[in-house]
Parts: sequence; C-alpha cells; structure tokens
Amino acid sequence: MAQQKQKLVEVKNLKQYFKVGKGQVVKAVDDVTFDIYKGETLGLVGESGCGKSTTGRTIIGLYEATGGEVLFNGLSVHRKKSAKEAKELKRKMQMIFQDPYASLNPRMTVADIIAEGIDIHGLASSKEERMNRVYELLETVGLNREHANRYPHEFSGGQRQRIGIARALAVEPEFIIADEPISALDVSIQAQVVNLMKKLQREKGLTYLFIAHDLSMVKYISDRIGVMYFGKMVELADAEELYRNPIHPYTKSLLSAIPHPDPETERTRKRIIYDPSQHNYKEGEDVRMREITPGHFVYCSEAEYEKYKAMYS
Amino acid sequence: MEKLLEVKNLEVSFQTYGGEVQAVRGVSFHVNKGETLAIVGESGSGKSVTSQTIMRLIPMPPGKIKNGQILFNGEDLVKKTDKEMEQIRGKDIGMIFQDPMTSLNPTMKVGKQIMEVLIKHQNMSPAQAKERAIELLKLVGIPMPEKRVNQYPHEFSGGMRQRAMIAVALASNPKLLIADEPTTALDVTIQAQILELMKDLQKKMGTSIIFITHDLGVVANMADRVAVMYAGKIVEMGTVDEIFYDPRHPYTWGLLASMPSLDSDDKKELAAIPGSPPDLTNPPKGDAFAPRNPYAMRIDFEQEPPLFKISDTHYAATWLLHPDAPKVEPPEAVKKRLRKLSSNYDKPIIVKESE
Amino acid sequence: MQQIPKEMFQPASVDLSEAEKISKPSLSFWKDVSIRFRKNKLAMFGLVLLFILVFMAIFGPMMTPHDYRTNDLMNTNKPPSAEHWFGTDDLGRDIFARTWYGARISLFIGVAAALIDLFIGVLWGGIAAFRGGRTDEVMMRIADILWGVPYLLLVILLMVVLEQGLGTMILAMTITGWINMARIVRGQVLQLKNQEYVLAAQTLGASTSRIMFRHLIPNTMGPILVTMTLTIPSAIFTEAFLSYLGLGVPQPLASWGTMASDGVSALQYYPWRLFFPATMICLTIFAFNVVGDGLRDALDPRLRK
Amino acid sequence: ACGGFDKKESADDTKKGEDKKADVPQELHININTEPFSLHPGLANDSTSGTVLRQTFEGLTVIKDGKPDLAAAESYEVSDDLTTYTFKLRDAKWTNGDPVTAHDFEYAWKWALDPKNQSQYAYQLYYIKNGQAFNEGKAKAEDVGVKAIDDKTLQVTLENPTPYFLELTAFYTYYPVNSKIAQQNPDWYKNAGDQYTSNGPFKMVSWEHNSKIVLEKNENYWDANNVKLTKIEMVMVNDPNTELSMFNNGELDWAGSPTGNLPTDALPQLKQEGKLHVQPIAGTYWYKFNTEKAPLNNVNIRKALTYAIDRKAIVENITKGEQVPAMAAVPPTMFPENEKGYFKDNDVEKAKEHLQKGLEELGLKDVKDLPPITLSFNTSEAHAKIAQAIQDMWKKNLGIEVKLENAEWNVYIDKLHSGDYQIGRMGWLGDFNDPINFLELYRDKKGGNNDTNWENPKYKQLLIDSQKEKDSEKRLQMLKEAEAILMDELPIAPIYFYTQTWVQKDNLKGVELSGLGDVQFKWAYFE
Amino acid sequence: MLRYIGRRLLYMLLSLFLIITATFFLMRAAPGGPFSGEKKLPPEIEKNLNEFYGLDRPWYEQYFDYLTSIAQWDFGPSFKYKGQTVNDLINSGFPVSFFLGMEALLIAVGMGVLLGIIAALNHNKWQDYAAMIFAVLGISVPSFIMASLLQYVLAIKLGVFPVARWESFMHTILPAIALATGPTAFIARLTRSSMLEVLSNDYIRTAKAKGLSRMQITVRHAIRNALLPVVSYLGPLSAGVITGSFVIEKIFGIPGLGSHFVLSISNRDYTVIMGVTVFYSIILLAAILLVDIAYGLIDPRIKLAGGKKGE
Ligand SMILES: Nc1ncnc2c1ncn2[C@@H]1O[C@H](COP(=O)(O)OP(=O)(O)OP(=O)(O)O)[C@@H](O)[C@H]1O
Ligand SMILES: Nc1ncnc2c1ncn2[C@@H]1O[C@H](COP(=O)(O)OP(=O)(O)OP(=O)(O)O)[C@@H](O)[C@H]1O
Ligand SMILES: [Mg+2]
Ligand SMILES: [Mg+2]
Repeated sequence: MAQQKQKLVEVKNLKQYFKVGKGQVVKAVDDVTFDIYKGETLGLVGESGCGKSTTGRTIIGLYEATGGEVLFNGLSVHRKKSAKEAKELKRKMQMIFQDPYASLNPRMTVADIIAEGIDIHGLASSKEERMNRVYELLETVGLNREHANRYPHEFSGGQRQRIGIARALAVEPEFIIADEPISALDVSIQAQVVNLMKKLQREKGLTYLFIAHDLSMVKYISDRIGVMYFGKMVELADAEELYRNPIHPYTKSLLSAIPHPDPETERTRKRIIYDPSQHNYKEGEDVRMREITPGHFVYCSEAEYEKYKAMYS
Repeated sequence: MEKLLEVKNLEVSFQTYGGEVQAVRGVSFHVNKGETLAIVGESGSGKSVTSQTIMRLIPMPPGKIKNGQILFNGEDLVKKTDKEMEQIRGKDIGMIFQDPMTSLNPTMKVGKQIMEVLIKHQNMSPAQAKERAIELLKLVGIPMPEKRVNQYPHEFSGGMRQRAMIAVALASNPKLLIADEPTTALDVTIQAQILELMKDLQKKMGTSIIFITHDLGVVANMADRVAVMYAGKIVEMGTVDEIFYDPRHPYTWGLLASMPSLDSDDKKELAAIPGSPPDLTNPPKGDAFAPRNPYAMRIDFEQEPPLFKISDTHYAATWLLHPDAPKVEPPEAVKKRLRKLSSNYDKPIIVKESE
Repeated sequence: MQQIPKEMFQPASVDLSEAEKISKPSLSFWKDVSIRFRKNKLAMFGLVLLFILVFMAIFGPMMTPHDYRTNDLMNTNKPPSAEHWFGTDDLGRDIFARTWYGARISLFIGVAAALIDLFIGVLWGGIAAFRGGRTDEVMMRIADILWGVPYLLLVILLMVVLEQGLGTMILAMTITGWINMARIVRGQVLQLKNQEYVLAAQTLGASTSRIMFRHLIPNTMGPILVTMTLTIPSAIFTEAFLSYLGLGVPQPLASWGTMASDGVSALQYYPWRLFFPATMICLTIFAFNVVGDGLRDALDPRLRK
Repeated sequence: ACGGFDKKESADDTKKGEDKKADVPQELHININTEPFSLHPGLANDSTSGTVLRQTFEGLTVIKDGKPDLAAAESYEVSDDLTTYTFKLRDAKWTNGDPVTAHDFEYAWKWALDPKNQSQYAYQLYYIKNGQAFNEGKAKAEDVGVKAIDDKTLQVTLENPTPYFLELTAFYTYYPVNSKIAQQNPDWYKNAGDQYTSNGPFKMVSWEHNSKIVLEKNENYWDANNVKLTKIEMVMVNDPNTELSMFNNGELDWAGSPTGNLPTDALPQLKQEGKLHVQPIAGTYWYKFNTEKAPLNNVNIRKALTYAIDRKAIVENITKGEQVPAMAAVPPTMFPENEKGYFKDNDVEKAKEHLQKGLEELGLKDVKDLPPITLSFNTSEAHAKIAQAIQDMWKKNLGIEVKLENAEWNVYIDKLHSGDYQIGRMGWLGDFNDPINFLELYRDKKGGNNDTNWENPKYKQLLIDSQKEKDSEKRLQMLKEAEAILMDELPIAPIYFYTQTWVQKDNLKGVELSGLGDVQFKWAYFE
Repeated sequence: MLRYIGRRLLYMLLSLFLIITATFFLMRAAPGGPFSGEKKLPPEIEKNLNEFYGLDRPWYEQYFDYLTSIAQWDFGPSFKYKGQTVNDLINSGFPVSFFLGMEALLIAVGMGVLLGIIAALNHNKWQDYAAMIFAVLGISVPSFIMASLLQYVLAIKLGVFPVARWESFMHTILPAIALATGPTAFIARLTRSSMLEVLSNDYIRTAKAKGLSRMQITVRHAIRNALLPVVSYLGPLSAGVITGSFVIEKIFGIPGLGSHFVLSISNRDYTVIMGVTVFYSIILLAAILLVDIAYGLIDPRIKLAGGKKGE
C-alpha cells in the first residue's frame, strides 16, 4: 500500500559526523537511507544517542549534512535555494523539539512563541486574527487562553511541550519532525496530543517523522517504523509487521524491554539482551539494508540475509 | 515497616505577580524503608515541586512552604537550616532531575560533576573518585565511560545526559532516591537497564525510591505503591495492584484508559482526558478535576471530596465513593483490568480531610 | 459524617468551556514590565532621580539670576553661598547655573552616545557571533583594527575635516565607542546561539534579524544594560576630552565633563568646583544604573519577586 | 621584566636633617617636567634640555645678574666693525680630564651647522659668517666663520654686527663638545656614562629616560671651588599639582618656573602664605589679528578690541602670577618703560569710539552687523580661561559676540601659519635679551612667525637700519620708534608680560635666574 | 586548535598590517609635523631635517621602508627625542607600564569578581547595595579624578603613600588603584549581572541537590559560567592597561609607555606613533586571541573554529 504513495521526503545515504576535538569523529548518522511517503507517519526508535535527533535535525536542515542528501518534494534541502524557496520549505517542514525547557525562549510570552511562525510567514492579517489563531492553537494543545501572556518558566514540562507543538502547528506545515514530542507529557495529555496529531494528519494530510521512546505510542501512531542503532538504520517495516515479526536482534531486544502497564506481567517479563558482537561481521563484509519480506528491510550481511529469509518468508 | 520519609499536609506556593500559585495543596504520604513509591499525575500537578520541596530546593522566594512537615528519619526537614541540609542533600537523599539538558553544568566535564559528590560525601581522593565515576557511568550503561568522563554535557545525547544525572544521584548510595522522570529521555532498553539498576541498588542498600513518571508501564514495573496527583493534591494512593486492578478515582481511570495497548492493533482514537488542568493561582472550588470529569456530580463543584479509605493501603479522594453517590461504570479499558481485591474493606471509609 | 443533600450527587453536565474560562485579566507585555518595574523601589527611585535631573537641566538655569557665561572676575572661586548656591568658578561664573546648563549637554551626550553605541555595538556583535565563521572573523577584525589605530589621531583628523560641534563630537565618540558593546554582545550571543529555542526559530524560517532581535538580544539584556551604564559616564568624560582637544562644544558652554576635569586641578583649593559636577555625574550614573537594573529585572520574566 | 621600578634610591634619602646646620646636605631636588629632547648641545631644542645642559656644560660666556659674564673664555676682543670676536679660553677640563680647547668649540658649532646632522637649532648659529650658507649646503665647512687659531684661541667672524653676540654665546647651541670623544663615538650623548663628557659645573651621572637625571658636582671644573651643590636630582613629573605636592612633602626643593609649573589655582594661597616667588621674564602673551580678514582688516576695530580688554583683571584673577598687563610688545625686561605701555588698559570709552569709527568705515550701522569673529587658541586650560574672559569683556564692553574655537596644538599652529584664523592667541618668549627678537617677528608679511599678514614699510626699514646702527642708544631709539608703529596699527593685541613663579626651600640660595627664564645652579647652595 | 591559532595568527598579521597602514596615512594626513614648534623653523632647517629623516622621499618609499623595518622589529629613531630610538622608548617604558598594569588588572579582576559575586549572592540585600554604590562611584569617577583624589587624601593629607614617582612598591599602589577603579567597578557590575543569570539556572539546583555548600556552588559551578562577559571585556582592557595610561603616568610621574601614546601624537613624532601603535596593536590582538581561546576553555560549547552552527 505504501508503495503506491508519493514520496514526500527522500533520505539518501545521509551522513552526519561530528568532530569532537583531538581529531575524533562521532558518526551520529552513518549512511542512512529511507523514504517518507506523503500522509504517513514514520516512527523512528532506537537507543538514546543512536542519532535519531541528529537525523531529524539534519533532514530539516539545521545541520549541514556531512554526506548524502535529503529531498523534500524532490527539492534538495541542503542545496542552495532562493530565499523565497528556502522560506517556503521552512514553512512546510516543522519540528517539535525533544527538550521542552531549552526550546522555548525564556523571554517571550507564550503567545509570541506560538505566533512566531505566523508572524514570519505572514499568516495572519490582523492582530486580532493572530491572537485568535494563538488561542485556537493553545486550545488545540490543551492549554488555556489565559496562558497566552505567561512565560515558559511558569509552565510545567508537559505544558511547555504543548507550547512547542502549538508553535510547530502554527505555520500549517506539511511535514513535521516530532522529536520525542510526548515523552515529557503525562499520559492523558499524550493521548490528547497524539489524537491531535492524528486528527491533523487526517484533516490536513500531514506527514510525520515521529521520534520516540515509548514504543506503544510509536506503534499506535506510526504506519511504518524504523529502528536505529548506533547511527545506522537496522530495521524498517510496517508497524504491525515490526511488532509481530522483529528480525534484527536489536529490535527484538528493544521490544522485549517495553514495560507493560500491568504489574503482574511486569513481574515475570524477561528481557532479551542484545550483544552487537553476535553478528560476527567480517572485515569488509557487505552489510546493508536488505528486504526480507515485502516492505520489511533489515540491516544484515549476505549470510544473515539468507538466514532471515529462510526464517521469515 | 519503618517509615523513612513522611510528608504531612505539605503546602507549597509560589508568589508571582499574577498571584499566588498554589502548586502543592496539602499533600501527605510516606515512604517506607526499601520501598518504591511512584508518583504519577497530570503534568503541572505538583510532582516536581513536591519532590524538590523534600530536598528544600524550590527557589525561595518566590516559593514558600506554607504548611506541613517533612519528616526524614524522624527529623523535620522543613525546619533545617541550609547548612544542615547540605549534609543531607546528595548524601542521604539523591535526586535525579527531570530535565537533563539544563540540569548539568554545561561547562564542567561530566566526570567531574559526578566526582564532586563522591569527594564531598564519601571523602574520596580525586583519583578514587574518578575511578568510581567511570564505574558509575558504566553502571548506568554509558559505553566507553573512560572517554565519556572527560566530555562535556553538550557532547552527550539527551539520554546519555539523563544517565549521567542518574550516576550523580546514585554516587553516594543515598537512603532515599528521588527520581523525577528519570527515564523519559531514555529508550526502553536503557530504561530497563536503569530500572534494573535502581532495583538492584534498592535490594542491596535498602534504598527507598520516590519515582515520578508518566509511564504507567514503568510504574507497573517499579512501584510498590503508587500515588496519583492532580492539581496539587494526591487524589488516589495505593499499592501497585490496587491502582492497576482496582482504581477508584475517575482521573486514575482516565490515565489507564488513555494508553494505547501494544497488543491490539486497534487504531481508534485514544481515550484522552478532555480539557486542561486548572489554573493553580485560582484553584476551583470543589473537586479540581470536576470540570474534566465525565462522572462529575453537582457536589464536585461545591465541595472538595474527602479522602476515602478503600483498604489499609488504598485511599482515594472522590465523591464517587460516597455512599449516596450513584454507581458508575468505569471506561471500557479500565473495566477489563478490574479485579476483586481481598484486602478491600466492605465499604470505603471517610478519613479525616486533613489526613 | 457530614450530611449532604442527595441531589448533590446528581451527575452534573460538564461544560468543557468552563474549564477554559479566563480567570485573570491578561496583561500586555509592556504593562507587565511596567508593573514589575514599578514594584522595584530602588529602580523607581532612580527614575525619579533621573526626572529631577532632567527637570533641573531644563529649569535649573532659570532658577538663578546668574547665567552660565557671564564672568565676574572680582568674585572668582567663591565657595557656595546664598548668592551662588554652588559657588563660583575661576572666572567668577555661577556654578549652579553652569551645572544645570551643563546637564543639558552631558545628559544629551551621554544618552545619545550610549544609544548609538548600543545600536551599532549590538548589531555588530550580534551579527558577527550569530553568523559565525568568516563573517565573524571579518567583522571582529574590523573592530580590532579600529581599536588598534590611535584614537587621538582619528580625532585630530576629524577635527581637521569637520566643524566643531555636537554632531562631530558624537561621531568622534561613536567611531570606537561601540566596540566594547559589540565584543560583549558577541560573547553572549556565541553562548546563546546554539540554544534550542534559536534552532526552533530557525526551523520556522526566522530571518537572522528576527532571531537577533527576538531571541538573542533580549537574552543578552543583562550585560547590554550594564555595558550601557558604563558607556554613559565614559561618554560624559570623552566629551570633556574631545572638547579639550577642540572637537566638542565650544567654550564657554558648560558640560559636567569639562567642569569636572577643570575642577580636578583645583581639588585642593576650591573643592566645590569638582564636587558639584562630579556629584551630578555620580547621581546620573547611579540613576541610570538602578533604572537599568530595574529594567533588566522587569524585562526578565524569570526574575520575579 | 617585572621589576619596572628602580630601588636604587628611596624617597627617604631626600629627607634632610635640618638640625645639623653645619653640614647641610648640598643636594638639590628639582623637577624638570619632561624628558629632555636631547642632551647634545647641538641637538637640544627645548627648555628642558637647556636646563640640564646649562648645568653640565659651559659656553664662552654665562649669564650672571642678567649680563653675559666670561666663563669658558678668559677674555675676548671685538674688531672695530663689530664682526670679529677673538676669544681666549681659560684652562679648563672636560669631565674625563681632557682639556677644553678652541677646537672643541669649532667642532661643536660646525657640527650643528652641518646639514648632515639633524640640528633643529642650527639657525641660532646663523649669525656666524656663512653659517646659514653651510647649513643650506651652499658653502663648505671651511667657510664658516669660526676658527680655532690654537688650542686656546677661538676666532669668530660674524655675518653682520650683532650687538648681543656675547649673550648668544651663553646659549647652549654655542656650547663646546668634546671633539675627541664625539668623533670616536657618534652616540656619546645618548646616555649617561664615561662617554658623556661635559665641561660645566656638574656632570651627569645617571639618566633614566622619562624618569630622572642625576647630576653631581664636576671636580674637574675650573671653578669647582665655587660650586657648592654636590648633587642635583632632576625628576620628570609633568603635573603641576603633583609637583607642588611633592614640594610640600619635601620631595622637591623647588617647584614651579622655570623648570616646572605651579598650578594656577594654588597661586593665591601660596602668595598669601608668602611662599611665592615671582620674577618677570622676557615674554609677551598676545592675540594676533589676521589683518586680512574682515572685520579685523580695520585698524579701528582692532583698536577697539585691543583697548576693551581689562588686562589687570586678567592677571589678577585668572593668571594670578603677578604678570604685568601688556600695553606694548616688548617686555619691560628690555624696555623698562613698557610697564606703562602705549595705551590705557581697559579703556572702554576709547574702545567704543574706535568701534564706532570702525563700523562707519566698514559701512555698518550696528555691532550686530559685524561679520562673525572667531577667537582661536590652542588647547589648554589657561588659554581657554583667558579667551573666555576676553570674550566676555568684548561682549560686555563692546557688544561684540565672539565665538571661541580651540584646537590641538599642531592643528592650531597649522591654521595660524596658513592664515586660516581671525584672532589667535600666541606668546613669545625671548631667545636672547634684545628687543629686536620681538619686533622682527612682524618685519615681513611672510616672515615665519608673523601670521598677521601685517606689514609696514616704515617699520621694516627701521628694523633693518637698527641692525647696522653701532650706537646702542640710538639703536634702541629706533626700535622704540618701530614699536610705536606696531602699537598704533595693532596687528597684535598684547595681553600681558610673562613672569615666572615658583616656590623654593627657604635655605636655598644663589640660584641664578635670567630674564629669559633660564636657570643656573652653579652658584646655588643650601644655608 | 593549533591550526586555529595558526589561522588566527595570520589574521592578526593582516589586521596589524591594516592598522599600520591606516595609522601611517592618518598620521601623515594630520596637520603639522615632527618639527613644528611654537617658533617656526627656518625652511632650510626644515629641509635638512626632512632630508635627514627621509621625510622628503615619496610616501610609498617611506611606507614600504617602514613596513620592512617594522618586520625587523626596528621602529627607527624618535624624531623628538634625538638620540633615542623608538625601541629604546618601548623597552624602557613597557616594563613599568606592564608592572603597573598587571597590578591594576589583578586588583580589578580580583576585587571586581569578588564584589560582583558577593552582590549576586546577596541579591537585594545590603551587601548588594553597597557593592552597587561602590560600582557606581567607580564607574562615574574616571581615573584622572580618582588619581587626584587618592593622591590628595592618601598621600598629601594622610601621608600614607608617596605622592608620586616610580621608586618602590609603595609608589605603585596609588596609581594601580586609580587605574583599577573603573575596571573594578565595571567588572563587579558585569559579574553581578551574569551571576544572577547563572544562579537561576537548573544546574545550580543540581549542584545544590548534591549537597554542595554555597561556596562550592559559587566557585565550581557559577563563576565559570558567569565569567564570559568579564573575559570579553578583559581582552581590550588588559591591552590598554598594560601598555600604560597617559593620565595616571602624568599625575604620578611614572616613566611608562602610556605617555608616548599621547605625546607622540601631539609631537607628531611619526616613528614613535607608529612604534607604539604597532606594539599596542600586537598586544591588543594577542589579548583578543587569548580571549577567544578563553571562550572555548570557559564554555566548551563555544567552538573555537567559530564555524557554521551545529558543526
Ligand atoms: N553537537 C554535537 N557535537 C558532538 N557530538 C554530538 C552533537 N550532537 C550529538 N552528538 C552525538 O551524536 C550522537 C547522536 O546524538 P542524538 O542526539 O542524535 O541521539 P538521539 O538518538 O536523539 O538520542 P536521544 O534519544 O537520547 O535523544 C550522540 O553520540 C551524541 O553524543
Ligand atoms: N518557580 C515557579 N514559579 C511559579 N510557578 C511555578 C514555579 N515552579 C512550579 N510552578 C507551578 O507549580 C505547578 C506544579 O509544577 P510541577 O513542576 O511540580 O509539575 P509536575 O507535576 O512536575 O509536571 P510535569 O510532569 O510536567 O513535570 C505548575 O502549575 C507550575 O506552573
Ligand atoms: Mg534525541
Ligand atoms: Mg515535573
């Protein structure tokens, strides 16, 4: 089904390395390739520090990519564009940040923070309209109107994150990179936000790259899920498929670690521990994403491919 | 069981030009030696403020402890001087903060930030402390800790920072560990690792833990008892089984119902709790949850509910438990979980409101 | 147990809009700032002081029959008296009149120079730091060069090229005056520019100027205001220096800077010649400082009392 | 490199044991303000250098009691045409023991005149025959009119009769230089040490640049018996208040002119306490009128402006150093009758008359119609004060509004020399004790120091003739006549005659101050 | 790092070159010359002097000659102080100015930071106000007034210190204090304000949670983060201070380098102007480089390379 869909974002061999002094390099994102289709939600999970945020940030152009390219609607994000094109691209792609504390300017009122995109892109014709949009957005994310004139530090973490979401929604983007948008929220609000995101997706055909830790939520919201490990994408499949038939040992380990909101099962749950050395890749071995079953890709060597293929199809 | 910490009728508010924010409005609970108390609740419900008040870390001014006692090992922390608190902070009580991005000093190497505690409270030499810091980083699952000790926080990912924070809190084997959403930034494998680590520590050292989280899965995994907070109050408190299998407060129901289930492929809308939390500068009359409560009764808008005792360990503050209240059906998702618990009284008993 | 009427247990219809009703009046940003500012007693005191100084600058010279320039060589260097409230200077001129007449020039120069320095310095330092890389390098090196070339030479050349007067003087002051501000702002912005809220603004497509003015500069307010409070006295004395060299206001116009520099040499003999202008400068700086501090606190929503 | 100061001498050494009257330490501590530009007699061109050189070197003559007295020369003869002087030198030695010879004089003078050497004051030697030509590269060294006939005889031929030549030979450009050393080591004069030889009453033992110079008595000096001071310490502190404070603290024995300055504001108090010493010197403070700029091209306007100045008020209340109101150009040290001057001080009546006349001549009805007048001066507290006072006087007395404009020294002097001014302040300190030095400034319109664009043929002729006049009485008469012309046309408005003011230790005696503001410590001593 | 410094050194050379060039032409454009005095020199003498010092040659020759000799650290002879080279002037003046400047810097940084911290830690208490009043006085009383006041009160009235001159350590105290007052006050203000900012950060709370004492928190966590603006200010300040101050040297009769900055210009002593400018600029540029390096040391988030964001 996904195949017929139009590609909105194409990530091709994206690399993002950081120099960390003394000539050392952190390969935060190392040769990652995937597509995001219009209207879908791609979930991105993985160990913390594996490069999820970096992937997101590089896609949106906050970082200069070390290698590879990102196409949005066929337009390269990192190549030079006219100012107008660049601005338009900015409007179409938005980001919700992981850190609700650091991502809000402490000296701006909530109204100004949310309206920033509106102001930049001239989306409101009058002061009144602007404020109405702000109120609307505040309500959309479950905040009160009277919060509009407050400052970020007065809010709890969850409240702040909703402000961040409202800010991203304000410019009516096509594509939103949500970098752990709900991990700081309490469950009831998570549900609100997720419902909201889904609703927006339905109504406006939004596309999401949804980065999160909460796998149940990721599964719930995503059409497809990519699993990252140490800067590499190790598995990519439909959400259902991934949960039913995890192939890569890391994915298995990840799924086994999900805590269930049920004290009894929790008392008995066993974790599978992933040991990267189990692959025993040889020097120079061609390890890459291979399609095991239709739409289900796994990062593996030729030998593993044969093995997985035999096991799962 | 021996109570390590007992919080009695704690009230904390913040003075802002917009008025007084009553962040914590009469919270009472206790933590026994060696047990884990989970606090869940709406964001903004005062979980962080409560926990920071225990450490006497809320900024004063604008913050103010208006009322209540915090008995730690029988001593009231509210009355202690700052100097005396220094001996308790970091040593007897360790704290993991919610926000890893800003809670670490950006200009100090991570290792050093861990070593500081060790040097201060364990009288270690810098060399020993460094060794121990590396150990701790390894313990919280940071790969290549020898290298990481010499890095700065901004070179860590969010999750790694959080783990570094945990390492700081664990450094001196505290009697009480307050973990304010310690794993929100972590992926599940690391989360599992950390949770195991904390449990391990608890087993070995008899540490008590106050665990603040939104993740009910984690609660199920970690907690012995659970307190549910809403708008600066504890609305329900009980053992983990009581909360998961016999919740009584409609807010708790809402929480349990709003989680997506991993097992089903059900993609219908999540059962979110509508509305938004009340403004604590001006807390509403009656039950603060009432405006969002689909089961609200008129009394909810008039009078604050008293605390009902459902079992020896299970309390809830809702008018629904009043004998005159109509019987209501919890939401579907909750109904599925309900079990008969043997420890329950025949009928809920009203306990004193100030309790 | 308290008796509660049965009907109270009827389900109430939950009106969700109820939960969102406005519970307190919303305040505009500036109202907000002004409330916070007015609560700061010291800052208000500073403001009142400034008003008094400005008032005296306007009306002070009219309060005495003496004017600022008429000599009275028979009455030079007289200590304060009923006739001459602040005494007289070495040409027998009334120091009271001169002080308030000088206030006009000094206050004007101080504020004007500070504002111009603020404007250029903040822009320069902010843009350099935010753009980073080559832009930063080039902009900061330009500042270095201006700072390296002897100031006196620049002034002398200006003196040759331009007419003596206020405009020339302000120009002479601003040639290098902004550099300090630029440096300080740059340092701050370097620290701030990687904050997530800046990234967030970038993803929204915010222009550099927007990021500068809405995000970076407001968060640099503390050091900016402090630097400005330094700029004002230094402008007041630079004026004296430039006037001395022949660039500034022509004699016999008075300014606090020239009066104070002039008074220093008489310190041991006629201390009032130094005392009054110096005190006025101190009061002004004090007022600007506390107002600046108050303003900073008022502008910073996090620092609430 | 961190020990920037020297610990050689501590300030305490300067404390004197007053009680032991018998052997009062004969050590003098003075302030010379600044680093001397050069301590080579041929290169020196500033008064600080002069002050030091005057103690360490000795010319053919020395000024004593205001008159030239024989010094290195034992005797001299003048030819009838007054152009050849033959000096006989006395037996004297350089500080290193070398004899002082006529060759040393010849060498020194020719060195200074040699265009290859960067002597700024070479023109002081232009009185000598072919001096100027040699300096301009138009004549050879041999042509210069100075010749050592033998070791002890120096013959000098002059370009013109120069009545004040003996005075000139006391000037430092005329000092000898130890030719032996100088020829071996061209850098001999740069620092104190063996190479720095001099022939005066004192020798330089240390020279810390920008900080201080220490002189000690020269035992090789021919008149050493009459030199009582054993040591002179000259510090360089360029702040009048500091200087006076140091004096009050006992760190200096002398403060103020001619080597330093006293703060103007301190003068009344010092005067009151009776500590202030005042002595007139040959110098005039005046305002120059640019006689080609309207309205100052009108002599009546100039007169009005000149007469309407209350000089007495200025010297009493502003300069405060007992300066003498100047109603003439040449200082009373040269023309004693000039204390009274050519017109009345503060003659407002007359000034108004002249103003009226001037306005009529200019075809103006009212003072308000006068073209704007700007009074320029170089940046300095003192000049600013006087300018403001005079501005006020002109306004009060004549209703003329004058704008003040000050400028940095070089900018100012540039404007003045290029005629880009209307009224400008200037002063002139005599180079030698003769009125011609003041009067010849205005001889030629384009003369380097005229600046007023004023020229008067009669005036010019009088000056030229006076140069050839052998009868000194007659000559003075001619000069007076010239001055009268100057004071009638008034291209300059004299303000006051300079004085020098100082304070000194009471027991310091025998300091010789010349009318030109030079100081000689040879005979100084502490009682 | 090394490469960065290498690149910065290149930039320094470029800046220096531009400063030299600008100064050279400004200086030549200014009216007057090294030999103009109250009494105008006869033109022939001026001609001789110009010839002697090479001022009669075309400007470009002089300019390139000058560049070459500067490259060899030879600034040539002073035009005014005959017999002294510019190198002599610098060599004799700089150690004095350096000593005085360092003393003043130590006072300024030590006292300023201390006062700022005390004020911030006692926000809105009397200590804060006292420090504030001191700071206001320090900022609004410039060094020349301060110097005169100190001299008058401490040296003349009380006789605790010598009035002037540069003889012993006691002699250095008053000028150092006078020189340091303004910077002390300003540093105190800067420190206070950025300390207040820093103290409201979350990591300070973390530090408290570790049980660190106020002192430890301040010293280990707050100061470093608060010091950035101070360091920015310190760069140019230190360059100015250690190369001497004209007024202080004048009032206290100190044989430092500062007077040459002003006097050489009033004297139009071309070589000295160029020499002290070059010398000062090198120190200034080095100080700025040090500041930039210090930025990176103080706050590791600031990348030395100053490269693209996020790189
Ligand atoms: N600016 C930077 N400089 C150096 N290294 C960095 C930088 N930003 C990220 N890294 C490194 O890149 C790697 C990936 O980081 P990233 O933030 O993308 O992880 P993440 O998957 O988002 O983790 P988390 O789930 O914990 O947020 C980490 O090892 C991190 O240390
Ligand atoms: N410094 C402060 N000034 C004013 N109000 C504050 C301050 N700190 C906290 N509050 C208020 O206190 C209330 C409780 O906040 P708290 O941080 O404890 O919430 P929380 O339960 O921890 O939420 P979350 O789960 O989102 O972290 C909030 O309404 C918040 O706005
Ligand atoms: Mg991340
Ligand atoms: Mg919280």
